Amino acid sequence: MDLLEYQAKEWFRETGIPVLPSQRIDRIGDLKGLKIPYPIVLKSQVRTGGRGKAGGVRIVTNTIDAIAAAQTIFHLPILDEIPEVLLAEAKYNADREFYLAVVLDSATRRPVLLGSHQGGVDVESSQELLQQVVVEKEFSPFYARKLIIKMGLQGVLIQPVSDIVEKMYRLFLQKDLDLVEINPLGVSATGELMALDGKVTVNGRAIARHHDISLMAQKMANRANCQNYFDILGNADLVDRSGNIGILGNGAGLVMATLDLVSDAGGRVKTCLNIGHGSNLDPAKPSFGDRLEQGLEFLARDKNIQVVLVNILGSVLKGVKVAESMSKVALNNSTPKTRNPLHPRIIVRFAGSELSSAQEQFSALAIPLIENLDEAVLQTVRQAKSSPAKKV
Amino acid sequence: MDLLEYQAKEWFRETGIPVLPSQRIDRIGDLKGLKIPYPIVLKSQVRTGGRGKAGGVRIVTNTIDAIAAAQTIFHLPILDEIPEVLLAEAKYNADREFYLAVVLDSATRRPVLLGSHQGGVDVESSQELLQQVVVEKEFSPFYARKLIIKMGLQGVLIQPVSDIVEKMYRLFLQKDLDLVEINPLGVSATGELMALDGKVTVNGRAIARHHDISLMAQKMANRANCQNYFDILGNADLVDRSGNIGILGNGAGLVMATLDLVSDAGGRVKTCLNIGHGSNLDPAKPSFGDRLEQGLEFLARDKNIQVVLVNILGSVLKGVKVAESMSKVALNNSTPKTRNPLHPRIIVRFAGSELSSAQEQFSALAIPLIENLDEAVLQTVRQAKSSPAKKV
Amino acid sequence: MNLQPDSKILFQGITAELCATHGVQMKDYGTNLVAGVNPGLGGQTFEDIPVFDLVEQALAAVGAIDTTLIFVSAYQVLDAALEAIAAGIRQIIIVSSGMPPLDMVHLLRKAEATETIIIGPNSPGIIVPGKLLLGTHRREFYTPGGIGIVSRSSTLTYEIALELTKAGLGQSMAVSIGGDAIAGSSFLQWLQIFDEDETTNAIVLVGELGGNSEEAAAQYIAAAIDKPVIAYIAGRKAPAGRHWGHTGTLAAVVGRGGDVGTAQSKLAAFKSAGIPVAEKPSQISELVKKALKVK
Amino acid sequence: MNLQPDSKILFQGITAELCATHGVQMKDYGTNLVAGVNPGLGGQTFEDIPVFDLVEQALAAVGAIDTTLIFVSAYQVLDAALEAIAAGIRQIIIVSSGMPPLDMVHLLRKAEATETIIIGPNSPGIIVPGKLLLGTHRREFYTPGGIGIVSRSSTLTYEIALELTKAGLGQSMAVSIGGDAIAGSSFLQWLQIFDEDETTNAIVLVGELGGNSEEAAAQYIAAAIDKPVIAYIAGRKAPAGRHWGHTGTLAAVVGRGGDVGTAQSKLAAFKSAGIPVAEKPSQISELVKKALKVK
Repeated sequence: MDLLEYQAKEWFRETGIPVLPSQRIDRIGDLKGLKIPYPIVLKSQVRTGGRGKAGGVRIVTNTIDAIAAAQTIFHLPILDEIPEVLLAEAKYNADREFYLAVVLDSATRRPVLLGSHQGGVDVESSQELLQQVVVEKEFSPFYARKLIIKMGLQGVLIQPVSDIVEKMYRLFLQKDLDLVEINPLGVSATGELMALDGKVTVNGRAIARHHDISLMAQKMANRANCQNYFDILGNADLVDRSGNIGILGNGAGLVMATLDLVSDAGGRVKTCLNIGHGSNLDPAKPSFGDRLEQGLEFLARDKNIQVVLVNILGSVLKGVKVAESMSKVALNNSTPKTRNPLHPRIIVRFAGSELSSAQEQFSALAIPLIENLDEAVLQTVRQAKSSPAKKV
Repeated sequence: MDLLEYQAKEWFRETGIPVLPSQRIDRIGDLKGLKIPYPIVLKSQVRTGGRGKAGGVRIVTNTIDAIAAAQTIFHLPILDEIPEVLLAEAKYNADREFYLAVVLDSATRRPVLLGSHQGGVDVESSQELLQQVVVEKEFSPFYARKLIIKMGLQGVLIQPVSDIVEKMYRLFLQKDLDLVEINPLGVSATGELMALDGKVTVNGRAIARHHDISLMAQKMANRANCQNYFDILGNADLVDRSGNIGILGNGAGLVMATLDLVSDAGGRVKTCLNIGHGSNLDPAKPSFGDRLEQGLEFLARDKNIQVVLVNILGSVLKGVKVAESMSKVALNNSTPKTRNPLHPRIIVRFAGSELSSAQEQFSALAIPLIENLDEAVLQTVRQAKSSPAKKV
Repeated sequence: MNLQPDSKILFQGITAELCATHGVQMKDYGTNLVAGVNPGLGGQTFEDIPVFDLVEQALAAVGAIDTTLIFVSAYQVLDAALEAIAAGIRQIIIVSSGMPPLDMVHLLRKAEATETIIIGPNSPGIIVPGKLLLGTHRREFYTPGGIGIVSRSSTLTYEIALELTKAGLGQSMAVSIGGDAIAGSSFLQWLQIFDEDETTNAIVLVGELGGNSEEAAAQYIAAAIDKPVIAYIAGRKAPAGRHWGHTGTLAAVVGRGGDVGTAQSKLAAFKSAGIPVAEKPSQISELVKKALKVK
Repeated sequence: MNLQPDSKILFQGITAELCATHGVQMKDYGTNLVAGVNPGLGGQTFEDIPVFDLVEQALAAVGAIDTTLIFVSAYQVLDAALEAIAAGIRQIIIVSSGMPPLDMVHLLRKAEATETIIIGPNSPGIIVPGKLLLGTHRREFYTPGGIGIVSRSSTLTYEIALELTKAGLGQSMAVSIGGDAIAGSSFLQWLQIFDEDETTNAIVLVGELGGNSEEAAAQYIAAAIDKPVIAYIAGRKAPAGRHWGHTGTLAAVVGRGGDVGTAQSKLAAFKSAGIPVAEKPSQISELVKKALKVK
C-alpha cells in the first residue's frame, strides 16, 4: 500500500525526521485558512511519479494565484490519477540535495539502505550514483554511518544525516514497510536538513497487525460495502482490457502457466483470479469454497468475459464439492437477469482425485470437464473465438 | 525510578493490558465529579508496599463515605510517605489471582519472567511458588507461554495470560525498566483478566533517552531550581542521620572501603559522596572538577558534619587543580555567614602523582594532606570525636 | 538435510481439521509424525498424534525432532519457528502463507546463526515419492523415479509432476521453496542437493516471474551443476508489476537493472547459460528424455 | 584472551582531550594504540594516532585489531560495540559508564553468539604492569610481580595495588570487571585465567556489596582454583539497598534468597569456602605473604 506524500510526512514528523510546515488542502476553500506564509508550494497528492514534470507542483506567492493553481491541479490527471487532496507546503531553499531510502531486497533477503549525494528525480535509474549497505544482522546505527560515508559525506554532516537514516529504519521496521524513501533530503546553506519529498510503501500482508494502518487502508479503499473478496484491490489481476477470457485457478504459478498457454494458443485473457491453494489458516479470510464461488461470481459479473477456464489441481476440496459450488454459481447466473442462460461458458480442467470424484456431477451440469491441460486450453480458445467480445 | 500505581496503570492501558476504569483524585473535591459507579476502591498512591495492611485501601459505596475515607487516606503516612494523589477505581470480583513480573536479573544477566498461580501480597517471599523463565535469547512469545505452563495453567487460559506477559515484556524493553509487576492479575468467573495492582521501576540511567519519562522524572523530583549535582536524589548516600563525618571520594568501591575503615575506627559517618572516577564523557553532566566543588559545598552546607575526609586516587585532575578547587570552597565557607572560619574541617588523602604535585598548595591552605589511608582515617576519627555533633 | 523415511516429524499448529486432511495424508504415506503442538490443546490426541502446549514438552515426550512443519496462522509463524529453533530443531518447513516479509528477515538471521534450514514460507514442502511426505504435496500426482523437481509454486509443481508421471518419468524428490519474496531456501541450495543425490538423474527447475532467483540459478547451473537441468518459467504473458498472489515482485531487487524479475530476463538467462527451456508443461518430459540421452 | 604487549589496539570515541590524557598514558606505557574512531573526526590525527569515521575504515588502514577500548558516551556504547563485533574484533573493553543495563543484555547476547570477550562497562580495563595498559588504570600504583588482582572497582583497585606495591608484592595483572549490575565478564572467568597464568602466584579478589558474583566466586574458588586467593569486600558498613554510584544492587537477584548481595552474605560465603578475607586494604599484603608461604 503506497502512502500519499502528506501521509508519509506525518509519519516522518512523528518519527522525528524534519519536514516543512505544511497543510492538507481538501478543497479550494481551505486555502483561505492557510497558516503558512507565502510563498508556498502546492503539490498534487497522487501516487504516481513524475508529478513535477506533469505540472502537479506549483509555487505561488499569494492567495489569488494559489486558488488558480489549486483549481488547475485538482483537475489535472497524472497518469490517469486525479488528486483528492493537495499539500500546501512552505518553500525551502536547498543548497544540496541527497537521496535516502530503505528498501526490502529479495536478492540479499535483507533490508538495504540506499543513498546518493545527488538527490533528485532520476537517482533510482542511475545505479552508479546509488550507494548501498545491506543490513546483514540486526540494525544498529553504524549501518547508517556506513552508508553516509559511502555517499561521500564528511565531517559534521555524518552524524545528522545518519540519524535520519536511523529514524527511517526504525519507521521501516515499526510499520512493516517495503520502502521508505526521502528524495530529496534538502541541505540548506547553514547545514539544516529537511525531508522535501517522501515515499512510503507498507507491506500489504502486515497491514492487519497495525491498527492505525488498517484504518488508513480501509479509508483509502473506501470498501465498507465490499462483500466479494475479489472486489478488493490486488486480489484480481487484469491482463488485457479487450480480452474475453477469464482464468481461475488455485495457485499463482498454475494461473500464470495457464495464462501463458491460453495466450500462446491465440486466446485473449481479460482477468486472472488466483483463489489460492490449500485450506485457509486465517479464519478472517473466506474459505477455499467461498473463494471459488466468489471468484466465479466476480468473473460472471464482467459481461465482456465470454469463457472462463477453471484450472484446479490437488485442492483440499473434493471434486464433488467444487462441482456443487459451480452449479450454485451457474444457477445464479441463469436467472432472467442475464440474457444467456449460462453466461459465461465455463470449462473445467481437473486432474487427480478431483476428476474422478466429480465426473458424474459435471455431466449433469453440462459443463465440460477435461483432464488434459493443453486440451482444456484449446477448447477455451475455440469457444472464446466463436463468442466475439461485446462492446461495452 | 518507581512509578505510582496510577502511572503504571496508564502505561498498562496504552500497552493493551486490561485495567479497571479509574480516576485520579488530587483533592477531595475531585470525588464529586466521579464517573465510575459505586462501589469504588480508594487507594493511597505511595511507593512503599503493605498499603492495604496499613489502611491505605478502602472500599466505599457512596460519596459521603468516599469523602471521609479520602480525608483519612490523604493524611495517613505509610512508612513515612504521605500520598499526594489517590486512585479511585471500580471494584472487581476476582475468582482467582495470579502474580506476573518481568525483572532484570544480575545473576543470569538476562530479563527473567516470573509468575505464580497464587497472586497476592507475599508471593515474592515464597520462592517455591514463584516460577521463572530466563529470556536467554531475544524475546519471542514462546518464552511467555513457557512461564504460563510452568505456573500450571491449562487450556483456554494459556493464550490470554501469555499475551499479557508478552505485553509486559514489550513495555519492559520499550521503557528500559528494571521491573514490571502485576500483582494480582485477577481472573473473573467468566475468565476475564484484569491487572488489579501494578508496579513499574524505570532504570535510572535510561531515563534521559525517553522524552516522556524525563518529563515524569522532572515533575516527580520537582527539582527545577536544583543547581548542585548532589541535591539530586540518589547522587548522595545518607549513612547515619546522627553521624558527624562526611566522606568524599572518587569511585564507589573506594568510598565504601573508606566508610568501612572510618566506622571500624569508631567514627560515625553521616553522608558519603562518590564524585566518580575519571573524566566525564557526557557533556550534560558536571565535570570532575565541578563535581568535586559541588560535593564539598554540599557537605559544607550540612552543619552537623564536622569533618570531611576527601580520598582521591588516580584522578584525571592534577593534585594542583584539586587543591585549587578545595581552596575555592574553603574560602566560600570562611565568609562571615559561617561562625567557624574553616567549617567543616577537611582532611585530604592523596597518593601517587596527586600527592607530589599538591603538597605545596595544601601546606599553604592549612589542610592536612596524608598519603597513608589508615593514618588519614585515624586523624579523621580523632578530629570528629573532639568536635561533638551539634543539635539541629 | 535429513530426509530419511523414519526421521521424526513435528506438526506445529496442529488442529483436528488440519490433522484430518494433511496429517492423515502424511501418516498414510508413512511419514513418522510423532507429535503436534498447539498452545491450549495440550493433552489432546488427533489421529493418534499426541498434542502438546510447547515444543519443548513435545521433545521431552518423544525425543529429538528432525523436522517441524509449521501450519500456524501468518502472524504466529515467526514465534513458532523461533520456538522450534530454541528447542534445537534444525529443519523447518513453513506451510503457512501470508507471513510478513520482515518477520522472515528476522527468522533468517536466527536460522543462519544456528545453521537451521528453512523451507518456505508458503510452501507445500517436500515429497520423496513412495517414501516421505513433509507438507501438503498431493501424492496422486507423483511416482517414484529419478527426476528432481525444484519449484516456487505448489499446484504448478503438481502439474509438472503429473506431466512427468504421464510420460513415465518418476521423481526422486520434489520441493517447493515457496512463492514469497523472501524465501528460506534457494534454488541454488536445492540444485546442489539434487546434483549430489544419487537417486536423481535430471533436474527440472520451475520458475516464475518476480525476483532474481532464476537468473542466479541459471548462472549457477552453468558453473557448477553436472546433471542435466530443464527449466520452465511461468508468467511470460503476465503484465509486469503485478504480484499474482505471490510477492516475488513486491520486494525490490536492488542495483541489478530495471529488467530483472521479468519472465523475459529469466528466459534470457537460461538461454545464455545453455539450459533448455520448455515452452509449456507438456513439453518438459521430452526435453528431459532428450537431455538424459545426450549425457 | 590475547594480552601480548604488541597486540593492536583501537580507541573508539577518541577525542583530542581523551587522547591527551588516556591516549598518551597508554602510548607511554608501550601499548600499541594503532588507530582511533570517531564519526565526523575521520582524517584527523591525535598524538600520531590516525582517526577514522568507521571501524571498518580503521581496519582497512591498519589491519586486524586485537582489542578495542570504548570511550563513547553512555547511549552510544551498544552501537560502538556492535560495530566492533561486526568488523571482527573479539576483545572489547568498555570504559564508559552509565550504559543502560538492557543495552548490555542486548550486547551480551551478540557477544556470546560471536565468542567476543567484553570487559566492563564502567571499567578501567586491564593493566599488565610494565608491559601493557588497556584502559585508564594509573600506572603509578602498579609494579611488575606475581599477584593477580580482579576487582569490580577502579580507584579501589589502585588502593589495593598501592598496598601490595608498598609491601614489595608486584602484580602480574590487574583487571576490573566493572561495577555495573550487568557486567561483560565475571570473577569466574578471571579466576580461571589467573589460575592458568604462569606469571601469577596468588590472586586478590576485590568485591563489594550488591549482586551475587562474590558468592559465586567463593564457591568456584573452593571447587576449582589451586592458587592462593585472598578476598577483600568493601561496603560492610554501608546501609543496604543503596547503589553507591554502582548499580550492582539495582537489578534483582532472582530466587536466591533475600540476603544475597549484602557484604555479610559475601563474607559468609568466603568464610565457608575457607578463603582468607582481609579486614582492610592494608591487611591484604600480609595475608598474601602468609598464603604464599603455606603453599
